[in-house]
Amino acid sequence: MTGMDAILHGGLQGYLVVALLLFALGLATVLLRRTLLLQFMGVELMLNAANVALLAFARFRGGDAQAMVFYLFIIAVAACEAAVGLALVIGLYRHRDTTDSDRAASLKQ
Amino acid sequence: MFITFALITLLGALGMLLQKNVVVAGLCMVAAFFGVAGLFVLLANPVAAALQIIVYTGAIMVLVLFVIMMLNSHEEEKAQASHPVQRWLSFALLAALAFGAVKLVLSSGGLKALAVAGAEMPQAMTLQKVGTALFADHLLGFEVAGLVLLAAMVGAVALTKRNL
Amino acid sequence: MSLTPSQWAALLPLLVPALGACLVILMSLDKDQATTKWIRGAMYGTALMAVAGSFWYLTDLWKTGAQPTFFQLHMDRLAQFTGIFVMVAAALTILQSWDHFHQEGWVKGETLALLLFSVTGMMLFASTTHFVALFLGLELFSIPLYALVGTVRARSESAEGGMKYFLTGAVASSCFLMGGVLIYGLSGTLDLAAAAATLRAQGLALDPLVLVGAALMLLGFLFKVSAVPFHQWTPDAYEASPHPIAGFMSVATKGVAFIALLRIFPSSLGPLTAVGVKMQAVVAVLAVATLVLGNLTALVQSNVKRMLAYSSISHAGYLMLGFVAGTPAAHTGVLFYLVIYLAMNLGAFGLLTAFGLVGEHTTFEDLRGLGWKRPALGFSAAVFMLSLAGIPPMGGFYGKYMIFRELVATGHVSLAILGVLASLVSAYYYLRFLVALFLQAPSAEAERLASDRPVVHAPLAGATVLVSAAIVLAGGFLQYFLVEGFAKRALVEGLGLIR
Amino acid sequence: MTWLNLHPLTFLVFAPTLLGFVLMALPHKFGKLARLLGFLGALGIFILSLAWLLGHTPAAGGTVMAERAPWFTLVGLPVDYALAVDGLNLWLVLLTTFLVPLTMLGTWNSLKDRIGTFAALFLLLETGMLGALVAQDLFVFYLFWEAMLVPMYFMIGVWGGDERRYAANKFFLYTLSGSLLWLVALLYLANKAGGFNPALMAQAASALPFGVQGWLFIAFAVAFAIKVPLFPLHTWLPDAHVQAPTAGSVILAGVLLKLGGYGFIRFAIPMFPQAAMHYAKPIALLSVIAIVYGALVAMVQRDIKKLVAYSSVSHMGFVMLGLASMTVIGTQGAMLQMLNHGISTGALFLLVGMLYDRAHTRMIADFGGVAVKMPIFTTFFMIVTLSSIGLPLTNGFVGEFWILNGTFLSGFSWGRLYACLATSGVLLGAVYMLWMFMRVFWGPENKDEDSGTHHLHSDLNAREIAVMLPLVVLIVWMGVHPKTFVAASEVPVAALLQEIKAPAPRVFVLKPAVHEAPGIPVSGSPAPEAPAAHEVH
Amino acid sequence: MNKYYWLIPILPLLGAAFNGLLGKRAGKSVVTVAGLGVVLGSLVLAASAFLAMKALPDHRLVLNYGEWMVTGSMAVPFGMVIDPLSGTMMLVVTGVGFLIHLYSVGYMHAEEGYARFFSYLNLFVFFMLTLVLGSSLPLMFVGWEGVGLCSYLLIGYYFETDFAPQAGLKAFLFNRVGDLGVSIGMLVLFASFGTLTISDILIQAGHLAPEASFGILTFATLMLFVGATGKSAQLPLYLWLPDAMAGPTPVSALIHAATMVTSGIYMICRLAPVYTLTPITMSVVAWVGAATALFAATIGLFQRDIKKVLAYSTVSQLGYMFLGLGAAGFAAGFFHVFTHAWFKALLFLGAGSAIHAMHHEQDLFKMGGLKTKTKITFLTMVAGTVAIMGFPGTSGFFSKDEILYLAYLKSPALWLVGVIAACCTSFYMWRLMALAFWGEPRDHHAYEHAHESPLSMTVPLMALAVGSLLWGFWGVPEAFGGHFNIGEWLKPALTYGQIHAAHGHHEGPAVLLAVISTTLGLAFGFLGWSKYKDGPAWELAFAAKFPFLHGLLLNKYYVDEGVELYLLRPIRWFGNLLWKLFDVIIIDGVGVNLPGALARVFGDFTALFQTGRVRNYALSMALGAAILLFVFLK
Repeated sequence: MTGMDAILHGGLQGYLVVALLLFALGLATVLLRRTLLLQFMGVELMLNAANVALLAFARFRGGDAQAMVFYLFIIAVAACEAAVGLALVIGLYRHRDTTDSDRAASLKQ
Repeated sequence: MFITFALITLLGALGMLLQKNVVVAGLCMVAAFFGVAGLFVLLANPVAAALQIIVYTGAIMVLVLFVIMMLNSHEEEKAQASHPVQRWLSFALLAALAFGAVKLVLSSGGLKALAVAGAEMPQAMTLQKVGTALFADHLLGFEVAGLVLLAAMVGAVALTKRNL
Repeated sequence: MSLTPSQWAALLPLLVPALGACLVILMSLDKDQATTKWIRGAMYGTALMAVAGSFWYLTDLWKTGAQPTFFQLHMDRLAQFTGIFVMVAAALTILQSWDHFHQEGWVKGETLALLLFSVTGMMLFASTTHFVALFLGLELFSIPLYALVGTVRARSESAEGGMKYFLTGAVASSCFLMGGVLIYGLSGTLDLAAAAATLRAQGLALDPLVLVGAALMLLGFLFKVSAVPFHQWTPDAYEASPHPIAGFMSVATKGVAFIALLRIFPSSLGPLTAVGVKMQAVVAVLAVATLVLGNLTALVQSNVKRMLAYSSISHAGYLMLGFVAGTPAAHTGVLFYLVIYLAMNLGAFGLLTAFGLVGEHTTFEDLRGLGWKRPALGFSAAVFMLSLAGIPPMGGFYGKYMIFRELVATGHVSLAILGVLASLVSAYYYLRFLVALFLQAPSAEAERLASDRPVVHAPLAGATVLVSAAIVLAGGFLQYFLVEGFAKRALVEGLGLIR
Repeated sequence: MTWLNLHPLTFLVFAPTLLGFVLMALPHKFGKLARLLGFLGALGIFILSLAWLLGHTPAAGGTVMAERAPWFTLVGLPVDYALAVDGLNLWLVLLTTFLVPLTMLGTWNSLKDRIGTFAALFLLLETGMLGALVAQDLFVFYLFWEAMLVPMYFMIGVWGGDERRYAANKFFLYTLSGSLLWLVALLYLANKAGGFNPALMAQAASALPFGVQGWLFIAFAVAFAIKVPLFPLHTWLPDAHVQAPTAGSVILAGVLLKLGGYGFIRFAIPMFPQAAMHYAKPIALLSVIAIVYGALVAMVQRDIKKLVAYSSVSHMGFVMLGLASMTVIGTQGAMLQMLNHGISTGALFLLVGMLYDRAHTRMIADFGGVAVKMPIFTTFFMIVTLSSIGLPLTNGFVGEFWILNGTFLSGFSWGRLYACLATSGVLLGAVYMLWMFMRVFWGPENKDEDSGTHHLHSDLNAREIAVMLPLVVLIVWMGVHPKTFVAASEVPVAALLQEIKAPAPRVFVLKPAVHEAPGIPVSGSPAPEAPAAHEVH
Repeated sequence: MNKYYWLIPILPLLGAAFNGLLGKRAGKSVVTVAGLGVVLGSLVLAASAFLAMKALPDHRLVLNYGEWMVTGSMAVPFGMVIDPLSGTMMLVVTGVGFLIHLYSVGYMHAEEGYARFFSYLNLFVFFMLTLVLGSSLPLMFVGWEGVGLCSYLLIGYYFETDFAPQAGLKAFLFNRVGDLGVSIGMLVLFASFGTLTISDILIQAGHLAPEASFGILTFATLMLFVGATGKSAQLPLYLWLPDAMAGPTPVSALIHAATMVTSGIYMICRLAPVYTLTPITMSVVAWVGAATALFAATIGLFQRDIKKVLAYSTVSQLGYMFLGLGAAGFAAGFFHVFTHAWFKALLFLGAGSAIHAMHHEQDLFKMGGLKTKTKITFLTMVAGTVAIMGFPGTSGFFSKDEILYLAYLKSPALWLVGVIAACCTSFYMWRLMALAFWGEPRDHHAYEHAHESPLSMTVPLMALAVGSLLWGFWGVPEAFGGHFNIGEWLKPALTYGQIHAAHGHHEGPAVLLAVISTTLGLAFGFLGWSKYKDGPAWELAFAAKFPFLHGLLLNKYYVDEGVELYLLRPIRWFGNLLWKLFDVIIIDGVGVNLPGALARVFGDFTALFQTGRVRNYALSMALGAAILLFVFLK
């Protein structure tokens, strides 16, 4: 089947496109939102995009378990990042009473 | 089916990007995660789907929403507050990436070959396979992942513990 | 699967710090750790022991010349080099942080634990070609650093800096991850060396997805070495974090990232020639940007820590030039440069502690006249700054010399000229440091502050400074042994880049 | 002692540094002791250098002493640890070892604080200068060349005048800018030659296309010209001189500037003969400009030290002119002029320093009638002034006379014109020096309360006289019997010029009287029917 | 005896060193002995050397004392050549020099810088002898510059005054301008003859053909002549000499009348064989000399300072000498040097004695009637005056007449100028005499205390007076039945066996010319005496009638003012321009500080990108990623 169909009918290309778009959206969230928590979520989205791509490839490589293991590690790491990230947000909030990243801009130039 | 889940995922993400209200944005993101889980199912990978729902929607999202509430930072965010250059550059970048993604996928010969070759491969991803791989090949990784978790925990504690 | 004794011996350098970290955590559970001296001593002792142990095993390994490979680890000479590098950095950092945190008035075991975790991660990161291990290592040394940067609870900037470092770092590492996934997808294996071979065999070396994957991975490295335009976290994070931690980041993160870059790109992905070529092209462009921007911005800083941050950015530029040249000699030069850079930059940051500049008081104003008050430190400061500026006979000069020499040899004369002009600019702000130390009398206001601030004693930090100065001078006069006996062997026998 | 016999130069070069570090280690309160030790050490070095360098009989090539051993390669080009003293640098080395202790003695009391550190830096500087002078491997030369900057930077920056920070930075960065670009050229050529051995590099250079040679030569020349300093790269000099403490100025003028000229004769010209000859004209032009320009600017200075600084620009212009002439006479003149300038200008700076120590001002307008109060000082100043304006029988004359003759004879078409233009420097030199002398020393005594003259209470003391006497002796010696100081370089210079195929000197051919046998020899062999002269000895 | 001749110049040097270093402590008497002794010693030695040279067949005694400047193709030895020319000059220097030393003992006895003065004088003798005897051009140049230095030091002897230092500086700098010419001349000669040893040059020159048009030798000789104009105060470099009178009178007599100022003429005679090759230069020399003679003489007419009058007369007499040289009468020119040395020294010392008598009053209008008070001075002065005006039979008559005759042979115009100058000379000389010694005393107070000078001053006067009256008989021209012996005597030194003789004597109305010039001279002399013997009234009337002319002459044609206004100021202005504009603003500002400033500005600009907002950081990263992807996919 041709490229476009493959994308639309759930071929590997389709998953890749979804993954890359998800990645882009996650990045865009980091760039466009000011609420720190949402920016972190954007990062999570990017990780998820990676997961999608990873598992899609795994599927088309006949269910490669290596990828699956990697997926587990990625989830773990994602959790860790979330933990540290949230801790940092809370720490910042204690000082600045805000979670607006634009207002935490005292270090510059 | 694929289209549906794909749309759920992407629209959820888009909603999170555009939704003014922080809480609602967070909920959009839950949707996105669900969509991803669905995709995993389609990829004949129920384990991953389950993990996705448990870990992300279950753990992380709840945590995030909890923090959002706690820090009551769910006031409306004024989008125009962000510098126009920042905003338009970002949107341009987003568009470019989206366009580039499709183009990239279409232009990659290796991908096409793989799609064709992999379509009729056996697909079952069983926990047994995973387990073997995990403890046979990736013992080191497993340990390290543990260390990462420990480190993150210590870090979080160090950052937030009150009595210091 | 079980490990042979020799493999265990090779694994110990990673295990010891991790175990040390766990021990320190246990000790730090004592709630009055901040008050009772002996617990503090025990914690620091343990940490030092862990580092020293790891260092000991590494040198042992180096002596035997064994280069075992097991799991996804290549404990080859390059890895051992990295280990020694990181351990020295860690040791100096720990010693400095004892003084610094006492000056700041609070001591926490967690910092030590995090430091040790990140040390472990660094060694892992630099000693594997397997993407899973690579990614885990990256995270294992990044996440503790995020926490360490934000760890100064007293200062609001601290949390802010940590947040910035974390957010940008997370984005970078997800890019890195995505890149790896793409490479895996097309090659079917997670081991990059194998992947490169397969891709080449399947004629997919030029497949756009592969290229994108390589580019995204490169981004991950460039972020860690803080190359323009992935550098902006650097000054903020350094200013936010405690002096020793800033020094550690500036040295260890950069060094490890460069070594890993060396291991991955020219070596593992070697078969993908196109990738190598494009890598050099893009690195050349970014190196120019890094040199120009880093140096010019450092020129206008009033805060020493920020100045040092920008200077570390510009040094990333020089090291990247080494990759542009890409010859074995240039890579050796990079390794040698890293060794000297470790000493001179950690020394420079150590000076802040040794001079007892706490909190915000890290401007050039605060340095005025200190060089004469503390002659030994002043002398070392001169050594560091001249070396950073690349003035012979300091070690820094020889690093620059090797890199520029190879640049010229490979026909990048214009880049070399830019490089020397950059170091001309850099000389100005390094001299400014010395101007403050020696050429300016302390301002009346500074005198007043000094009078009501208790006189600081930082023996350990002072010692580290002197040691670093000794290393830098040694680099100047024994450069031959460091290069031939250490850096070159790491390359030759580790990566087999020089045949 | 065997080690010493094997490595005399290494000892000469590095002994000061060792001593210097010892002095640095001494605590502040032992400053006076450190100063004494430093002086004695430098004196010892001087005596040793005299004994060794003049004691040895030079080898065939004029080499007095040499050391060479492979040093390192650093995964690439081999670097040799090669030192040598030969005809070209013999007297410059001695000048250095001579000036250092002399200057220490001359500025014994002019510094009040951190004198120990100052002495230490001074010794480090001596190492840098000696090393650069004796280095026979371009990498080693570069090392010492750069290493010199640091002590001088601190000497200016710490002990200097009000603008010292600006001056020190300017000095450092100015010089560095030149030498860094030169480093790139050096690396380029070294890569072509496969090493830093000057001979190999010269071969490699000759193989390169002329355009490249030109660029390389320019890189070399700029680095050296900044040190000389050649117009228009001279502007660091006045600031550095005026701000530096006396000792700094003396060494700066006495030795550091020489290294520029020395670099030309030792490296730039032999390595790029064609390029050197191709660019000889612009260099000579700049030198002539420097001669006149420096003099004109010196004429209108109000600060004695600045005046002397600009006079250095003018005098070093002569050196460069002589080198550019590419004739034996001119080059020898340049070699001698370097020594002259080292002695005379060094002495001038010392004298200005002595005046400043007493009056705490250097403004010409603040003086007048000093001769009444300080006759001895005035006498010395007069003698040095005369040597600086090139009065015959002082050193200044011989150097300038040779340079002018060499330039006039030079095979280049511009030689005659430039020589005639350069003579004006001799006149202008007299103008600014004697005008200054008149305003400072002669005329009615300046009686203002805050004038410099008013603060002069004592004439030179024994120490200061002891410092000045050797200089005066040298001034006359070099003027009356210059051969002592240029004999060593005669052969190497001639060989060099022959090797680079410098154009043959241009002479005028005169028309013999019609009934004469054609072809009167233009060189002065008396014709046969010359009346027999009665030789008496 | 030969082996001691090197002491001729060295003895005075030793004297100078001794007086300079130890004189102050040693005391005046010792200084006197030392100062005079060395000069006397060298006088004796010189005499013996002269005789030794005279005994030689070719009248040339060459002595070499090792090498001086030897490198490449250049070999300049230390050496002396004693031949008729240098020998005679040597005698003049030591002889006149000794008399003036003697005179100074009396004149300077009160001075507190006595030792310094004598050390300078001795030094001068040393340098003058070096100039005269030097065997090579550079060695001659040593003396050349050295005497300049000494005159600088001696003029500035009263250094604590305002004017003397200025005059000294002026003298030195004007001389330096000339020395420029000499240097260039030496360069050219070295490039032409390949040697700087005078005898070699002259021998080679003997084999060359004269230059028909402007050639390289013409250039060289012209340049050397520039030096001569500086040293011998010819147009346009004469300006320093009148100011030089700021020095003590013996200095004016010795240096600025008898010896140093004649070194220009000496040098040209020394190089006569070369000059004869360059007719163009010769005419230039002649015309410059004539012009100077007239120009200076006219200025001399109305000067009020007695020493100024003599100074300008010196300038004018020097002009005569150059006129003679230019007319190819080297011997004649040198003869005039010789005679002039006697009578001008005499006049100066006499004037000095008069000034001494009048308690250092130099203004003629304030003198008068001294002839009764100071008899010896008066009589000797008269002798000097008749000599300088060329009264038949006196030395001045023969030398001046020979010059005028040769000038006529070259071109009558030159002769006419010379004669006019001669008339002016006798006019102002008699004006001087009349104002100083005749008439009523105009400053009675000073007149009361006026007294004859001590013996140490009058003896030299008398000696010189005899010389200036009789010495002329050494050079009686053919026209008056003589053989112009001095010419014959100098011939070997002047021609150096040159192929073609310096000049063959054409016929000319020698006697007639002499009669005309002499009568005119006498007439004007009488005029000057008669107009002034009763005081300056006539001049005041004249000034009232022709204020412009009188002012012009009195103020020396305003040349000094012009130099200051149109030469010195512009140079200083230019220097300031170079410094303030070029050095400070262009090179330093634009070349050095501007890049630094730009770097800072740029740094401030790049620092702006560090906004502190993490979103911006992420954006820049994203852009970087875009760059990476672009490069990789390109």
